[in-house]
Amino acid sequence: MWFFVIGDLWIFACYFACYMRDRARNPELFQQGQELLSQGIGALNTVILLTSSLFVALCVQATRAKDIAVASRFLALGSACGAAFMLIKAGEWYLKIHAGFPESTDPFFIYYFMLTGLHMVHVALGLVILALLWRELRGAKEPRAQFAETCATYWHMVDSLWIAIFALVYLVR
Amino acid sequence: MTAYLRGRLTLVWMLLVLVTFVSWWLGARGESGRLGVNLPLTAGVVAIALVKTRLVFWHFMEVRTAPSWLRWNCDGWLAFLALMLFALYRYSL
Amino acid sequence: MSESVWAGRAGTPRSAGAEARLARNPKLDQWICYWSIPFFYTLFGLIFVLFGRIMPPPSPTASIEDVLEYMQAPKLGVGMALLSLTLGLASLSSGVIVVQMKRMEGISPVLPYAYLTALAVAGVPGCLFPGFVFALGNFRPEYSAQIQQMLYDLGFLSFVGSLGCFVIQYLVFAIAIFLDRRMIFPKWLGYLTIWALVTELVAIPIWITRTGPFAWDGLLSFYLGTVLFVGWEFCMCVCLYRAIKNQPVEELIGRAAAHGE
Amino acid sequence: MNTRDQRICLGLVPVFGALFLIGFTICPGLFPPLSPTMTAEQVAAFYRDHVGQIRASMILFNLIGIGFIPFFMVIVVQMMRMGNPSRAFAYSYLAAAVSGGTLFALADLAWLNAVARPDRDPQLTLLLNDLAWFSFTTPVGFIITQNLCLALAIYMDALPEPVFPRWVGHFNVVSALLMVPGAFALLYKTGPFAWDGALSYWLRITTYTLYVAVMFFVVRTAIHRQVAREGRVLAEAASA
Repeated sequence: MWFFVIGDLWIFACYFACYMRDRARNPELFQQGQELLSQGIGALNTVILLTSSLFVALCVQATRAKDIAVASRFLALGSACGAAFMLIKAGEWYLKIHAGFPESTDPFFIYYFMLTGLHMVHVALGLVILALLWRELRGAKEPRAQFAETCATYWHMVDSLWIAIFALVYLVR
Repeated sequence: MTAYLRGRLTLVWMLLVLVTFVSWWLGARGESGRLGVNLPLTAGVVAIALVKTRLVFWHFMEVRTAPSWLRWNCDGWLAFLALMLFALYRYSL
Repeated sequence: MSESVWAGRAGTPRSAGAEARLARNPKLDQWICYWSIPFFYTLFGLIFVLFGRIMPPPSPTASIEDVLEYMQAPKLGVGMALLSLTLGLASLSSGVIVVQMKRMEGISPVLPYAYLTALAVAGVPGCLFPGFVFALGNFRPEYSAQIQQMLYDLGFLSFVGSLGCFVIQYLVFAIAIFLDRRMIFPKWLGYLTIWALVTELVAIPIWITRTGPFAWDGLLSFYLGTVLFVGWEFCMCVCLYRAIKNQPVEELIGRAAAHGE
Repeated sequence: MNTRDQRICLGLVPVFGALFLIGFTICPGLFPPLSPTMTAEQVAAFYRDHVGQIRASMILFNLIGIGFIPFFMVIVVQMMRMGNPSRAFAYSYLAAAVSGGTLFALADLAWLNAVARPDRDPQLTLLLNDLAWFSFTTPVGFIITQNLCLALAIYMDALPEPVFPRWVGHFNVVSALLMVPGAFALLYKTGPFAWDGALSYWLRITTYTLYVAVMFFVVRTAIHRQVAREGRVLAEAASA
């Protein structure tokens, strides 16, 4: 999994570089776009994802301690936070699309939709991976702690990518 | 369950949430409707993001105890990001 | 029912040659399919880079004069004729990949069959149809400028923007690798496949924007995607080579015997 | 194994073949072919004058356009019976048959569209006409791949009693080679390679017709032999 995580981090670094390069070429246009985003929603989503990461990290600790009941409870909480993140994100997208942004070919909004969209794909994949972990915890006689670590590693990567996206897309001026 | 919550990870999480609010507060100052680049704000926001990412790597992903190639790779990624963002941002000043 | 006139001759045992050939190289059929892949992609590169000048792509915002000049280049037509002559070779690569996927343990033939059909469908909208569209513009300089421009757009948009077929192909391939307990293909190829899938998603905005990194000639939509695709194809070739090489011969002889006895 | 389904699919070949011939002969502009050198106005006038006949034949083609797919699948099943070490060629054949079938359907849609609105701008009618001819004439790559896969599979068939006789392999190679000129109809408006030319049109159509006819009998024999062989195996098992 680390192979995938590191590769993915570098691929996202390429996206960020492109974003900053284009932003540097036309800072006013990007700022006008950024003004239309809600930083509150972004911050809320950051906190939700951080909390979810915490639960998943605790789930790993509990799995290591063979405390499976607690581990699955933490996992359920973590997945719920992930799902909440997706719902809030979908709501934000709905509002933006409703306001007619995709019609414009504003580069900032293309970036906004692509970066958050790719991140959403990662969150969705992460939820699938957490579901696999759930099956492992509930189904296997002796849940493998290493499997839990692998799943958690991916989930934390999703979290750290969002931290960077939140800063670059919502906050930077 | 509460036993686990009393560990180091929760402290890290509290720190992370705290700095998230700090960066939000910083960002809100940029939301004044006044356009124009704001170097201190950007530097602060980006620095906080990098610190947060490192905390997640170090404590949640447990890179702290990982082999050195992995630690170097994660820090290398952060350093690359910092330099790249700084260089490209300079370009817009 | 009476047998046809050829039956008598066909019945005479004359397969000794084939048998000897297979005894010498029991994977001959797979190797033929396998070596078609580098051959095909080299040709593909020649067609698209040298003949068609489709890669690297010209700008979506090209002026009408540039569009006309691009469409009238004589080499473009030659490239497209070669494409329609050789695109069938892509089927050979699916054939051998499916053979290897069917060796996996822990999956049913569902995924290999999905892979085969997704790619069989993808070749038309993603490759041959744009080829025809370019050839049309090249064939008739007398079309009005508006039609030429439409053909130019249609060609590039369907070439770069046929996303779904390839998404499904990558998806079933990645799932198969992750489920396989026999490690026919290494797990990292599965991760690489996921990245290749994501690059298809990065090409979505070519349908929306004509400038910047997400246009059809953009840094992210085109170049990143192409680099990852070439890398994926290369790794695929290496892994497929190893998979065929490591296939135990007993598996093949067992199959031939089951049908032959 | 029961071969009834294979025999039914095989029985569809003469039915669809006859319908193809009917459609082909009643369609003006297809037999003999429309010339690629006609101007937009001439092409538009031609379609205007023959709306009814073209519509009738193209609707027929719309229904039977990929009618040979069941036949090709019988060939795939027979290929899977062969004594090849793997089924790589059978799968490749299947994929190529699927891709190739799509193109004829596309050609038919373009022709039907050309007569759907006779008062359309002649330039657009010309465009539809060209697209139809290209999709009809030039995607020979798929049928070539099909034939070569079948030929290679036949050459490597190590069964003591091969599914297809060896000459069928040679026949497939030759017919694949005879189809090659079709691809160059993308380049020429006149001469043997043009879509109405001696090589790209007449030779290709003749080869294809002959190919389907010969393969029909070959596959029929193969199915009979499959039945006979399996009967023998059953009888041996019963006596043992």
